[in-house]
Amino acid sequence: MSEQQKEAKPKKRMTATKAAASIGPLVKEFITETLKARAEGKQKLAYTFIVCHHEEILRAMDVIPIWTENFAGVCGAKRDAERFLQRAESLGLSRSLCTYALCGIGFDQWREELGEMPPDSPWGGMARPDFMISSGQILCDPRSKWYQASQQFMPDVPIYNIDLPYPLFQRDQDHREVWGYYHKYIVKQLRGLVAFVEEQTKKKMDYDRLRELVDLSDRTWNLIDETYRLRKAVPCPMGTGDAMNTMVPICFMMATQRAYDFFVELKKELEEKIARGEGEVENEKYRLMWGGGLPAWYALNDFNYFNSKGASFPVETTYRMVAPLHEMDIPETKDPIEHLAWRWLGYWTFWYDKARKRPDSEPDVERLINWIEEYKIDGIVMHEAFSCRTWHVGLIWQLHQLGKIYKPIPLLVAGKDGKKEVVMKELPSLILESDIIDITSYSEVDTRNKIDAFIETLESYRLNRAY
Amino acid sequence: MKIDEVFSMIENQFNQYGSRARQLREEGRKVMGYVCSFVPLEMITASGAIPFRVRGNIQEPITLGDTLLETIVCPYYRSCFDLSIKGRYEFLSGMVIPHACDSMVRSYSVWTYSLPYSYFHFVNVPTVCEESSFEFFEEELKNFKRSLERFMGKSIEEEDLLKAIQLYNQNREKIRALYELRKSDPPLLSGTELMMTLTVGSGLPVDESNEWFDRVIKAVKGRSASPLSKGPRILIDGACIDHIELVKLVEELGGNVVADTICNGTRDSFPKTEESGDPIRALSRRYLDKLNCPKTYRANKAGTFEGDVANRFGDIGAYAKEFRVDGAILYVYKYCDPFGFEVPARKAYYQSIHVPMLHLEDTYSAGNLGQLRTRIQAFLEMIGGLEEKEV
Amino acid sequence: MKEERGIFLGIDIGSYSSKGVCLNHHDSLASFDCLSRGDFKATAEKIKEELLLRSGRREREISWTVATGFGAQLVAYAKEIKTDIICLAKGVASIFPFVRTVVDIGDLYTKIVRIDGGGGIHNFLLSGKCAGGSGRILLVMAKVLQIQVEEIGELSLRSKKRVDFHTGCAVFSESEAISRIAEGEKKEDLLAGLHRALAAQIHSLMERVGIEKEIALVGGGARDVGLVQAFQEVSGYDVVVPPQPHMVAALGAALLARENDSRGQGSK
Amino acid sequence: MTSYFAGIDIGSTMTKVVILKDGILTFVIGPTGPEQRRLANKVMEEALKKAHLPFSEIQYIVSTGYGRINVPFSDRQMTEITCHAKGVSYLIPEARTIIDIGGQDSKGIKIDRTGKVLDFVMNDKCAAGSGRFIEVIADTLGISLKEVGELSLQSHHPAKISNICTIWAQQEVAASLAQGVPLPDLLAGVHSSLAERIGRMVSRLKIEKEIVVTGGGGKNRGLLQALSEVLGERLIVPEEPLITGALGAALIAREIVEGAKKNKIVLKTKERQLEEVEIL
Ligand SMILES: Nc1ncnc2c1ncn2[C@@H]1O[C@H](COP(=O)(O)OP(=O)(O)O)[C@@H](O)[C@H]1O
Ligand SMILES: Nc1ncnc2c1ncn2[C@@H]1O[C@H](COP(=O)(O)OP(=O)(O)O)[C@@H](O)[C@H]1O
Ligand code: SF4
Ligand code: SF4
Ligand code: SF4
Repeated sequence: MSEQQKEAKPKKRMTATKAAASIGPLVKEFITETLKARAEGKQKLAYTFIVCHHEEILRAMDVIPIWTENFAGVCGAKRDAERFLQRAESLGLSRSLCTYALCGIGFDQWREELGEMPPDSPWGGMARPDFMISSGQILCDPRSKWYQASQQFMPDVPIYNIDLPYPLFQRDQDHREVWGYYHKYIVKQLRGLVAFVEEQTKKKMDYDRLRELVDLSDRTWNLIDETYRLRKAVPCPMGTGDAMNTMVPICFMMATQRAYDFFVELKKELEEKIARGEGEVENEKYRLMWGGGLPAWYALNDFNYFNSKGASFPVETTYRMVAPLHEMDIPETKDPIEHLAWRWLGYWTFWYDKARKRPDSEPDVERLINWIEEYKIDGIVMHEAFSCRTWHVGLIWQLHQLGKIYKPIPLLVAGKDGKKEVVMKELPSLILESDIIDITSYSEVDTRNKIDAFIETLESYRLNRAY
Repeated sequence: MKIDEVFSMIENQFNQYGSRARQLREEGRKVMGYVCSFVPLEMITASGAIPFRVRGNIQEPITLGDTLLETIVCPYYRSCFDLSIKGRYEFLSGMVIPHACDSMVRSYSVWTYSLPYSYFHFVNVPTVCEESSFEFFEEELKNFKRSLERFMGKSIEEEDLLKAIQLYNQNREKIRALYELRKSDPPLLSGTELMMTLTVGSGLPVDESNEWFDRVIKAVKGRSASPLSKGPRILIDGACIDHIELVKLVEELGGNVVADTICNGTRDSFPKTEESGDPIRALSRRYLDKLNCPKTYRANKAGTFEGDVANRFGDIGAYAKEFRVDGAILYVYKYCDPFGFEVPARKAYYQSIHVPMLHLEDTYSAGNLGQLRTRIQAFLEMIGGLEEKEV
Repeated sequence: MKEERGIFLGIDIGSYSSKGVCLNHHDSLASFDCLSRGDFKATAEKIKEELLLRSGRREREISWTVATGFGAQLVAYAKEIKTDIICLAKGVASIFPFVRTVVDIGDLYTKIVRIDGGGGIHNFLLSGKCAGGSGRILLVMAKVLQIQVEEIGELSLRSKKRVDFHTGCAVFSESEAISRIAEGEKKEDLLAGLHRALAAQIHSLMERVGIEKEIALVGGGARDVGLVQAFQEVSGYDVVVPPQPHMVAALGAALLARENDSRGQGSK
Repeated sequence: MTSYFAGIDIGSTMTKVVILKDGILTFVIGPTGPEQRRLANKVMEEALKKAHLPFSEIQYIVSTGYGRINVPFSDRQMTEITCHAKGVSYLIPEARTIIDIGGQDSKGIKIDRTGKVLDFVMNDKCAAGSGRFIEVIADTLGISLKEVGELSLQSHHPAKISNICTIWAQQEVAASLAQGVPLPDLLAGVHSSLAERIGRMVSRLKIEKEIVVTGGGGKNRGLLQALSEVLGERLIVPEEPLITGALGAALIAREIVEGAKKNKIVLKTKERQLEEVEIL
């Protein structure tokens, strides 16, 4: 295990797009806003999680979200998470658990103990919330346990835990057979959230406003999808490195005009770049897919390292939390809450039908296959972050299954008798291992070494491709 | 039967876990594998299939399993998968996996695509426990029922379900009776013996399991003396402990394991199902509300931390009193999210009830047991006096 | 084009041992290996001198040098640095063109490389983070048992009793060995147990990238016949081992140096 | 009649014996090797010789430490945790937290006024958290353990050791040395790396003062300084930090005998005979 404790400030990462470069200040701004709001005390602040399809509700009620995953990520990117992780560990929490949560709980405990922000908190720190909205998704345990653990240090801050299940993919059952009662449940859960927020803010929900906001985020959603599809261009105008920045409006700013405007700008910028034939890398040699895993926030520079070898990332499965609405087979409804619940179900089951059609496919594998083709992918890179099971379990198997069912690549190799012969090989892939914010699990030397070897692999595929 | 005979047969079955199930399969029955306490066994039994708890093996290194499943999955569950993929449970017709933790949910596809069974089902258990969750869970159970009916080719009638509920309630009563035998000091039934008995039971059809429990109860009641000598009385707190090594180690070092909260113990065995009214509704209440697992989020109704932990962990305090516990071992696997996040709160709770607690994080491997040894011995030294042990 | 007299060096600076191979356009002229002993710079110089001495060539005749391995950065005279993955692929392919999976048991890492007969890489995996699963544990064992590392293999083959050895920490395996010996276990049985445990770890690593036959075992660890045999038993695969398994990466580096020259590419 | 009690602590690197009369009568420290049983005998013999006592005079013997089961003549085995607690509390009654840095593991122990253990944590899976880390590095650098501490105190710019694994760190240190990083800086780096790790572990206990460091780590001033910086607290080291385990064991032996006397219990003891054992 290599340890880069208290690393000096990481070098500023070069972005390919202006839009991506504008993200840093943006995040700082909304963290600062939460601190200001806390000081003024006019608006309610809520801890909450991304991918819950509930932003519209919060924004309509003028609640300011404090994205706890975001703050942990910021600590990670600033290489300043270690002290909070250690705090959490000293409470008895194992480092094998979600380090976002550990960082958050460690921070909360410290802030509550001091009665003020811990010294030199990244970007001023995370404001104390008025309430917390956690999420008992089928997706992730820590998101349901985290705030409960934090509550130990601020018992006066109430929690509302929204349960948001979705039907897991079963090969032999159409999800539509069951999603009726899923929808019913989710609607009740979301209405429960409305009631909770109404009680906390002593305000009534303005459903017209909610409807507008839902409409706004639907439009944004579609716009994001259109924008990201532009990355299919060769050379690719924007890579995953940048997408790890542009995820900010997707994850933390939905249901705001600003998020919409951001993507209008980005779309324009990409279109211009494509017109000029300008790629993320100067001489695009390999097109890679970030096929799974949250990034190591303290090591985003690794994307530039890939770029320096001629590798570009036109697509990633991470933080692409949208799917084109018109392609989702979900019922129409006028009720915004019901729509949110359908959108939720539509999003999670988006690949199910397609996967059921291809023998031995599975939604995650299906998505890989589709994008390999649409984005002309030469290789897959995944990141296995040890502390988060949600996004990092199943990756090995997905690659394995992909190799089994997806058309192989013909390569010319020297056979037993020395003559060249054609063999069929699976798409090259690389799994990097470290963590989202625990830098002690990361070794730059090892990672770069692996990247080098992977590039050599890609090169040998390129040179020996039979047809 | 003589007591030695009973236990040597239990030990035999423990070591050849699955042999009876294999036999039943050969006789044409369908055996349905499951993990965790959240799968309603009543439903499987009512369908005519035999539920079989899939176990890991702490003595066997995980090899083949690691080629498909990341090592960041909880090691106990990895071991279960490893044995399955090595063909140890080839006699199963299917597998039912519930939504208990991320390890289970996220690896569901890996299981279903890698194992040769003809049936798989995922039971989506809600994370919260409210009126709407019960409604949802009832629907989910009905879906499970339909799915089983399709697979078994016969419908599950209400009386089948009721009968199964009764059988399982009896089973739980018998387990309760087994626990009663641990109340004396030293306990008449050792922790190792109990763990073995319960494990054997989880691999048998429920009626056979009931017979075995009766045999053990009868034999132990006839015992003139405890197999253990007096020592600190220990409660084991934790998740799925399907091996006897931990308990054995504690008892070897002079502690007596008298109670637990584990999934293979009281968590699953103490709560009973309502026998009147709609059976599906009754099952949804039992599994969602009565199973006290950290997986299910329960809102803090007290408004204080102390009140909240008293609500969430009250059963621990009750067992501690009932079984006159001197100390507790909180045994959590690395990478287990539901339990891992509760360690600080549990710690605080133990402090509030004045029961000393040792927290162990384990990796479910025999190689690691040596490291637990010193910790456990020191803990026993810490809570037990020096003098009383000598004769 | 460089003159025909040009020679090509492949230098592999490992944490345990350093190796060099010197080629001309057609043949292998010399090879040399020695223990690394911390000072990689000096070791690299020494290897160069030995290679020149043994091949009877002079420094200015060196056309191209490729360095690889743990200390590759410290080979001052190298024109190019390559990963040991591609060097292994090249080296093995030149000896055994039919091999598709290479297992390199090095001092700090175990590496699995899936290759084709032309030296192209198809997939690879490195052990990581903890030296518990690499060749180092053999050295540690040799030290506690007071034998030479070269003797381990033969000795372990004499084992008659099955003793399970739980490898974990490479450093603590020392104390585990000590206490097992104190309990009366024999050296050979312990070694055989260690080999089995190590082999199982390597096998599992291999399964993760997928195994394709034939399999070659290389690296210093492959000089240990006991480990090779244990590996075949545990994995159920037959393996081939080149005569000088630890030199393979250096050979691959030298081949890459020669290739580079024939393609006429220049500059670092 | 005077009573004598003995405690023997078989550690992974050192074997220690303490013979107790009213206070410490004598103590001996010897190395531990592969031959734990023989060394136990040898060190005991030495201690008896030093104390001018026949073996039969020792009333009760408690063994502790990593090799506690390998002591043929011990009447009772206890863990190091309980023994260190007793030993430290006897020497330094105001101690509330003990940090024991041994060759095989490190531990944090919280105790009360009477030397009773309240809570403990230990690390033993990985050599990187134990004194062995330093041993391995010292060995690589070709310096003796005795020099390690003082040398590192001369450092002005501690090197950063980025690897955790002992073996990799060893490699890193060797490479840095070859690149000309001064020895004291390397040692200081190694010490702060270990101190960080130990600090992280003991922070799981709510540390209370006074903090006492025992075990071989207590002899290493460089490590102590680094640890004190990490914890931000003053550390106390007993005069001979290696023997607190054996001392505690001897004290426990006495307590057991006294307890038995009070309760009129006859204690079983092993034969007082030193055996010759040959291994290897
Ligand atoms: N003759 C030998 N017999 C058995 N094992 C050996 C022999 N030589 C080397 N080894 C083992 O192989 C390991 C790796 O050697 P090598 O491949 O030279 O390492 P590296 O290239 O990483 O420095 C060493 O750690 C040692 O355990
Ligand atoms: N004079 C010394 N100076 C510095 N460190 C020492 C000295 N003597 C012993 N040590 C350290 O102490 C450790 C052994 O301590 P000890 O507490 O006896 O361990 P154990 O009980 O496992 O034998 C060694 O690993 C070494 O790091
Ligand atoms: S999804 Fe992963 S990173 Fe996010 S909160 Fe859950 S466990 Fe943590
Ligand atoms: S021990 Fe924890 S992580 Fe493992 S299967 Fe049980 S609940 Fe899941
Ligand atoms: S366990 Fe041993 S080999 Fe592994 S990281 Fe720790 S010191 Fe290194």
